[in-house]
Amino acid sequence: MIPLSSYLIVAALMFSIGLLGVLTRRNAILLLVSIELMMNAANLNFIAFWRYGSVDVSAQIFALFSIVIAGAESAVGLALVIAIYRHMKSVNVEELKSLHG
Amino acid sequence: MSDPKHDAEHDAKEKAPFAGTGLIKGMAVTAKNFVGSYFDKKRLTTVQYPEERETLKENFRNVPFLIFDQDPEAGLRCVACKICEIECPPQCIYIELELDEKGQSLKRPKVFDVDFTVCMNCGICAETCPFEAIKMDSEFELSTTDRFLSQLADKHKLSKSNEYYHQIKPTEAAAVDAKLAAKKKPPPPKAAAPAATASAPAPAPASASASAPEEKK
Amino acid sequence: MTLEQIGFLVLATVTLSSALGAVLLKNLTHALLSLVLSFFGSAGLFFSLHAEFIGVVQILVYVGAIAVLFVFAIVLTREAQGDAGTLRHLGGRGKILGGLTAVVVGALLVRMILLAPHKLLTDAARAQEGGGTVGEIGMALMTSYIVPFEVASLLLTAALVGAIVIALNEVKPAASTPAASSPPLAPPIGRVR
Amino acid sequence: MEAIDQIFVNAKSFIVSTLESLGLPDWLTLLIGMVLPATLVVIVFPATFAFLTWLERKILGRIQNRYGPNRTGPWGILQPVADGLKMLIKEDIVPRAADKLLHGLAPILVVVPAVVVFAFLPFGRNMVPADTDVALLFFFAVSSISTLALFMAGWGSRNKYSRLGAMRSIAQMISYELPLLLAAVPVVMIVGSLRLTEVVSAQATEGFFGSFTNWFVFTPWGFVGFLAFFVAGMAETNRSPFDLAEGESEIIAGFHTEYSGFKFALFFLAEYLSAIAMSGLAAVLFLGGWNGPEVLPSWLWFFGKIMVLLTIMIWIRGTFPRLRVDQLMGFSWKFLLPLSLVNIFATGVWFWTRASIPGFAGKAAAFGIAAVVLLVTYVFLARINAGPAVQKRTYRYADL
Repeated sequence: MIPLSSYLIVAALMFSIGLLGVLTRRNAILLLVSIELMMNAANLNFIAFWRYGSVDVSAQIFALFSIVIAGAESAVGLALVIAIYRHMKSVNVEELKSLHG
Repeated sequence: MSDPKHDAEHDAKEKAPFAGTGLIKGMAVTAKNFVGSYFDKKRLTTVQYPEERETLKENFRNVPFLIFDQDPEAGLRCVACKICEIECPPQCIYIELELDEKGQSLKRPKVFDVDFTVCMNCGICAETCPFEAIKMDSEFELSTTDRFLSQLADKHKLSKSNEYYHQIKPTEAAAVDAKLAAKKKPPPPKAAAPAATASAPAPAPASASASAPEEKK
Repeated sequence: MTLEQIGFLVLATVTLSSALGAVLLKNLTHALLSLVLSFFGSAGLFFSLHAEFIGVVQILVYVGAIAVLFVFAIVLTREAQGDAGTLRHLGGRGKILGGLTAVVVGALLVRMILLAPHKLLTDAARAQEGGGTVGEIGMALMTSYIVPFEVASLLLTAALVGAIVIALNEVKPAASTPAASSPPLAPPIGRVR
Repeated sequence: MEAIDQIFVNAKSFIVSTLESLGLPDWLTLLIGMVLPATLVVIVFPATFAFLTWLERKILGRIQNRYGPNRTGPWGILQPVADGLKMLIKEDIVPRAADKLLHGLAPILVVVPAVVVFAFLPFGRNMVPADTDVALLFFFAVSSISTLALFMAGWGSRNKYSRLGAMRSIAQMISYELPLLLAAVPVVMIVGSLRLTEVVSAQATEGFFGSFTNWFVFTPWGFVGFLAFFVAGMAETNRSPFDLAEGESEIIAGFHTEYSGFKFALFFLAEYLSAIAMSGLAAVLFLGGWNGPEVLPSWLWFFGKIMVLLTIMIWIRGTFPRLRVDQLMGFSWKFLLPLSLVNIFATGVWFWTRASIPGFAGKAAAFGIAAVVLLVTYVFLARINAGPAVQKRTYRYADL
């Protein structure tokens, strides 16, 4: 049988990999990718605790809603990235510093 | 201006059939085709080629061929005048005149090549030839394994007998023979050659074609 | 090492390695595809936790929809990094700093999990059976969680409309086509009446 | 009859029991027990694919007033073998600028979902390779993977046409995935579970004649749902009037322009396998899966229904011209989607009236109301989507 801690370790590592991506990547799309990874890690924790903790349906509902929100968030985020790209001709996070629009 | 158009569009939509009936009508047509093809064979128009062969229409033309009357060498109607070589649009005919030792022309082609890969089957050579020497063949099974040399037809491969010409294009061959015979008969006042020669069977035109060019020159 | 543990290890390594790939790979499309692989890996982990519904929804939503969103985003912004999509990471200093913080956070989390005294984490036998059937989730969604369900649908519609409005091509008013009342036929060529 | 019907089930249990008696470790026998149905699926359905290519060319031929292939073997039965060999012998050219990884991986990733999808279909009485309570959802989740594979194929071959083709087919598959799911929702509402075996048993009734009337396709919402599902299924698998992605006339061959030889055959295989799977699911959801009078064994019923649906697909392919991109998208978003949404509403009404009014009156009232609601929306949607009426052509230059 697999102890709960192994699942938590996998989720924690996934979370830190997402964090690594957010901090080091220059492309806005890759930022969104890393954020997806972090949210995925959070989901993994929910379901792990659900299976080993109280087997109550609310955990799955919560995970479901977090997937829904992740979807909505990435849709809007990517729309923003495309709009910015069309304006500034680059998605390089470093160059998007000018606020005068 | 847009008002009549709008009405037209409006009542066109009125008359538009219940949505989907067009689709069903289309399906019915293909269904009729499918079922029909099993019952009356007339529907299936494809000819099973190697086994069944449709008879070729008479004026079907493919690559040219030279006509000889009796003897493949002597009876060759072609006198190497090179009109066809000049007229041929893709320039796929190559002729070399045969000279005797003194350099006189023997009015015979030593070399007569037609490149079948270049020939576009237009039939201009047959039209322009004054001596009815070159005609369009209806032989279409010319595929070979080698791409180049076998497609270059030399004189021997090109020359075919007048009987073959009669066989593949009977009416046209008969017309050509009649014309040749008429040309062979000298003008009526000078020598009242009997009309019989006209009705002479085809084999006689060899001498006719030989004599005809002198007359013209 | 029972079959189940081997399965878990395989899934964990696949997920983590492809997540690393998604973050570190130079070529953008390859990064995206390793992200998809990590989504599959985490869906596999959900299955190993006997939460089939969430695993299937994970595949349906993440792989079927969000990955395609990323694909279209990459396609629409290709020119920015040139065709090979190679990325120059942040300057040396930025990268090290970022990498360092991530590693520190990871190490802290893992250490905390390993040293936690709570028996729940270590006792493998605590895995309960049952629960998580689709019918149960459906009932819960429709009865006790009906309000968040409706709010989520509102959120999705808002996000949908917002994304379209933001990403839509601004139609320059000047360039609007002449009134299309009469069919815009090309003027007759050459024939001067 | 029972023996023939359960022939495969008994065979499997016989093999498993002999293995156990031989003293193999239990996890190995379990593994073999799972592998057996998988090998059956991997053998039977590619064989159906081969038969389908022959059937398609024969039917299309007859529709176009010509014989189909009749040279290779009697009635051209060896044509699939000839095609297969030709595909294998053809040289596999990879464009130099292609992204090797994507280019190579794409055909594999297209075939994988097409085959995995068969694991959830109930082929006959208790003949289900994998039975989970999220089977239907799994079906759609797995079939959405091929969208990404198409992108990889289009993007990997670095060719303008294949990229355009990939974008078009992705847009098409996404916009038709929605009506596909929504058309399946009414069935799930009525049956109350996503497990396909329960869907089939909900449509089964005893008695020789009885087992026909209980199919979902005979209810108003079932009929509309079946049509929407079937049409969206055809669009999802890029078949017939919706095969815009590989429309030869427009963009050469869409996403598989740069493929030749075996990789191209894989795309070909994947398209047909997903067509078979889609008609299989349509049969399970709306035509009562393996239900049918006891005359034939249950699995033969299931294959018969698949073959009938595939013949209809081929028939439609022989009849209708290819749709333009905007018509394709318009049809999905403006016609199929609203229709299937209203269909869900109509199912609710149907179920509620049946529950509240007991007896035959309730059934008739439910049927009537649902039918009226659906008919009105159908006509209304058709009126909206009817394009500009086709007027008599006016030649402006002619009258100069």
